[in-house]
Amino acid sequence: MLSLAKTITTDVLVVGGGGAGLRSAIAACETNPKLKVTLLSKVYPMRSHTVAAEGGAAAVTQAHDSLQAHFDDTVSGSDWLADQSVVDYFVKHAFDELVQLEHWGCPWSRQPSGDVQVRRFGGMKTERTWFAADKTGFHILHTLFQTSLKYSGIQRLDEYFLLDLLVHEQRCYGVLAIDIASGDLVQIQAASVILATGGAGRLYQFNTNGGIVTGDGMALAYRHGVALRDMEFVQYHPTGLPGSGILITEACRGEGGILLNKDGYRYLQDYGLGPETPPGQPQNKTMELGPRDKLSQAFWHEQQQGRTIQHPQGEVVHLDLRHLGQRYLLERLPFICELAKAYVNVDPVKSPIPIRPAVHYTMGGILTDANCATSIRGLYAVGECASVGLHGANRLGSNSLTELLVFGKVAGREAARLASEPSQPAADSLLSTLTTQALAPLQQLHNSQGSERWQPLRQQLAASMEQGCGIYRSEAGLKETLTCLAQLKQRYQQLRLGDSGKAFNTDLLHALELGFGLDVAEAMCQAALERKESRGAHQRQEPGLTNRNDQDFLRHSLAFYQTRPGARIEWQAVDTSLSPPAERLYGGQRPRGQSSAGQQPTDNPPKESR
Amino acid sequence: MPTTEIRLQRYRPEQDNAPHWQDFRVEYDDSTSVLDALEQIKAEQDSSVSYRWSCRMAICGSCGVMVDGVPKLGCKTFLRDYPKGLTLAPLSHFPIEKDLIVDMSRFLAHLSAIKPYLIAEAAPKGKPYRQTPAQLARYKQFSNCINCGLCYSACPQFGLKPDFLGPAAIALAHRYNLDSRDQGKSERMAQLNSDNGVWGCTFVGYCSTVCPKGVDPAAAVNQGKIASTLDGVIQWFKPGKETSK
Amino acid sequence: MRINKQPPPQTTPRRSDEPIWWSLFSAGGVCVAMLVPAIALLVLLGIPLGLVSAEQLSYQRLHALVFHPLGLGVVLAVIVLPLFHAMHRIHHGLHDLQLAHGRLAKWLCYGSAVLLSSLALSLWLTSG
Amino acid sequence: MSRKPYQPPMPASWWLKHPAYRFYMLREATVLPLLFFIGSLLYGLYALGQGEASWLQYQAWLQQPWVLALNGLALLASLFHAWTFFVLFPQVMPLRLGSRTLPAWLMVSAQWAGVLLVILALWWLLGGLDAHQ
Ligand SMILES: Cc1cc2nc3c(=O)[nH]c(=O)nc-3n(C[C@H](O)[C@H](O)[C@H](O)COP(=O)(O)OP(=O)(O)OC[C@H]3O[C@@H](n4cnc5c(N)ncnc54)[C@H](O)[C@@H]3O)c2cc1C
Ligand code: SF4
Ligand code: F3S
Ligand code: FES
Repeated sequence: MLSLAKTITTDVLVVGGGGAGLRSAIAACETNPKLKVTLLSKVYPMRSHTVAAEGGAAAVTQAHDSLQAHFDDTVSGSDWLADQSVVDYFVKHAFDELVQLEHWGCPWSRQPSGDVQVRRFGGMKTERTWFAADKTGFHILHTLFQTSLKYSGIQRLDEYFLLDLLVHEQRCYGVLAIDIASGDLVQIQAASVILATGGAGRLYQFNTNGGIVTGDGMALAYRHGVALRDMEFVQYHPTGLPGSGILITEACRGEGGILLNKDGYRYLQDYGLGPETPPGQPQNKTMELGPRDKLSQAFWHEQQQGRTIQHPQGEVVHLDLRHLGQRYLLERLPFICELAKAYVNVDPVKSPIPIRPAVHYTMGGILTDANCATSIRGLYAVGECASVGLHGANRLGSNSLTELLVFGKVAGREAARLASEPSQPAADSLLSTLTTQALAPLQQLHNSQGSERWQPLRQQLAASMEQGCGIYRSEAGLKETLTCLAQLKQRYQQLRLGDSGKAFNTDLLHALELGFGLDVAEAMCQAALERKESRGAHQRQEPGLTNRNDQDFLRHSLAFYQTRPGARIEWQAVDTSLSPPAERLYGGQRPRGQSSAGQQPTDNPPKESR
Repeated sequence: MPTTEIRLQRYRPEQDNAPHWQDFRVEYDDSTSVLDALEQIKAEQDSSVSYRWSCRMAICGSCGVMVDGVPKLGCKTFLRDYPKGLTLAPLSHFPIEKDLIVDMSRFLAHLSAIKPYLIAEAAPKGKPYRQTPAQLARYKQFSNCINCGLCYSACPQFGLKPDFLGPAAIALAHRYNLDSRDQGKSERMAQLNSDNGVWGCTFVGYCSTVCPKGVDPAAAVNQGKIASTLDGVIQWFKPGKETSK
Repeated sequence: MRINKQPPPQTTPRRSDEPIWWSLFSAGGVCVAMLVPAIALLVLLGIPLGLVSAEQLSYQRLHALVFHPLGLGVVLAVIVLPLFHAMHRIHHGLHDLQLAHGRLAKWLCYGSAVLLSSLALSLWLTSG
Repeated sequence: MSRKPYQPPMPASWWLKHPAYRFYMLREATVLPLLFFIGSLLYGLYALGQGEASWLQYQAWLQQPWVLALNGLALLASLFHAWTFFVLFPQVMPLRLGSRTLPAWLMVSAQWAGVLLVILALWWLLGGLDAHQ
């Protein structure tokens, strides 16, 4: 029989030690230094996947740039599905947060004058991306982690796995977790809980995400009745390595890298992203610096037309950096050179890097208001697991690292404020009832006499998502994937663990993660099925659905959990109070460009190219 | 696909009193990493095999293991380089929790002990500090540590004396001490000045050899010896400030 | 802090006296690297092997050279500092081999360096 | 409690296990022949102070094969030591010119040049003395 090994009481509990979690823990401490803040994470904080972000973090920095421009880029990038007052708040606070990080010691790259340097990034009109070589996320995460050590109010529970939330009548009282080292079950009571558990990219076969990015927090909030918003929007990054999916940062293109198909042709000009810019002289929002969704879609079309390159690990195109020269490459993109050499055995100085699109980011997540509060009192969400309304249908590169900081601070502040208010602690009897309920699925896993293993199930989940809910979607494909998910859920009930021990039972944890993933996947597919239009990262193939349809779908999707297969979808109005919807224009189609005469702006590539 | 032999050190705390070896045969190709091989073993042969991993791109620092007795990142070590097979064991010098998983808490305690954060009186209001590329270059290398702990497994002094702060923690202290924005050196020196600080090192230098990120912790530690010596001389001429003995 | 695991190290540790020994060790190390090869080659091997001609290097000349006031520097550089260099490494070597550590080993090592250095100095002073 | 961390022992023979450690021990062991070398010098100093007869006796002692061998070893050890020491120097004390660090190879070669210079100087001092008198 499973039973609690210990109980911990705290004021603010932060679940997740990534950028969002650390930032909110610090903010909570600063809001009220008397509070006990507990940071719980299934991996040591500096292992969180924020560590892998390469490119940079955006904020209006230069004199010729403006908040309005950052706002416009973000809103048009989101295909008008971002909540505009949230975007407004975001662009206004971005700079201060990056400065704060600088004051905490982040080693941002510098200009000769000693000022912070900014670089170009896809989808941004102006250079406004702060970077720390090509390890921006790494430096942000370590700076935050190290800074967090300064606060004696922060107590860490490293390598604790969040098992469930203790929720009763729309109020969150704490969580139940496993101390991974001992396998002990721990109940943590908290006045407020912040979920900062990251995205869900691992649901897909090819992804740039780390093994921990399994959507745990999303699934738990979802199961307790919080809506998952805009889950159909899954960002593919156009440049992942074949096989592993390891990310080759967008900064490569920002620095002047070019994409070539098997004929050595810069195919992006055929997809409304031209006119062709000279190699090494990138132009914002044009060609290789177009937004990610467009670039990934262009790959898909090239592949359909047989113009991609055969690689032992699948179809690829080439990312060519050779013209940048060894010195520049080693100075600006050292990590990329290292990755390419190790994982595909290619030296970018001498040869082009084979790349393919890979799932990168989940735009959707746990529905929160602008203060990061969910519909459950005492439960907050922030970072990639949340949907505060910033990214809409497509996230712009380098907006999400800044999001972690800007909204991490908000979440920490709000959670601390709530925890500082006098409140009625939950009755012991209630807590024990909730705990018993929460333990049931775990108990079942332990007792199961079934014969299924989690690995093949996970494999099928990833393949099916890639197949039915990938770059291009159709009703038939989505339905097939939903059916597959329902079957997988059935089989999940028959899961049997291969490790019966308690200490570091990673077999158990992966099984639990799979359970979370299945729920999140269902929300994604159901929302994708019901969004009968194409917008941002969500592209439908059926005739009539290949364009944006503001009439019916300028709305957020909200997925609600239900015990029977599939999710219940509702729709929510988008806040467009500041800028009315318009076309997303890139390359020569932009109003500022001169060469767009006569060209029809379209989200779809031409059938016949060249 | 060719196959190769992996000897894996097992330790299951609930069953074993000491580690033992178990052999596995795995398939591999040109891009199979040690981490991939472990995944294969866990998926197909024995799902109780435990190890840490996350990013699989050599940046999160989770996956340190001893490969043929040498500390390495599992995700950045490739089977193609070991055609005759290999042995995998948990990182040396740390207590073993289970299979390839070691207890890293001492390492983390050492990191926290050296106050690895910027200590400064007042930052410029609303704008960043100025820091030239040359000033950045002074400490940049030491800020690249991913806390993988390989250097602790390489350092025999840490093995002999677990209280030794160790290469990565000292490199991190050095990183902040060299940062033009920082004024907290004096607060960090107390730890560095002790027998368990920089003076625990005898310049074996192997820590820098195994470091997967080119941090060169040995340089940091030994530059720290000069700093500590100077600090001592200064203290000596400033009697009364340091009363403890 | 990680609950349930290792406690953090001592908060205010004692200042080590290693800087003294390490400075002597390093200075000695430089001398050993720079001077010892020359002396070993020319004096200890060179004289007996006849690399340096004995008539040019008469007793008087050598005596004058070594006991010249500047010779004290030479004694420091090739005997005293190398002694501290050597005993420092032996001290740490004993620890490495887990043969001995703690105060006794330290006293023995640096003590013998001090003793032998005094011997060298008194030889030089009394015979000059 | 299911945690039962196993602390692997650190045997006294740890340094035999890896070439890097053997190299380290060899470097540390260079002080053993060095001690003999220092002893020889002490004896020489004593002999020089005692008069010519004892100096000649000392020279004879130096010529004994085992003494020659040990001092030969000391020479090799000091060269090996010098090599390790010179390589470490740029790591411990990186010299900067403006924003650039002096390349390690330059510092290492400068130190070797120093050794050569000392040998030549001493040779001149011992051999060239005659001409000056
Ligand atoms: C390769 C890559 C490159 C990127 N580059 C950029 C870029 O250049 N610019 C940009 O703006 N964005 C970039 N992004 C996106 C951005 O890095 C992420 O969106 C962001 O780091 C997510 O941070 P987070 O704090 O929300 O989550 P994470 O950093 O993923 O942290 C999640 C935390 O939750 C914990 N957790 C999860 N589940 C549980 C559980 N069940 N129990 C306990 N703890 C749990 C984990 O341990 C972890 O600590 C990139 C993303 C990737 C994958
Ligand atoms: S210094 Fe190098 S080896 Fe040591 S923890 Fe840091 S990255 Fe790892
Ligand atoms: S291996 Fe250890 S002894 Fe010093 S140089 Fe590195 S810390
Ligand atoms: S898995 Fe992250 S460093 Fe290897």
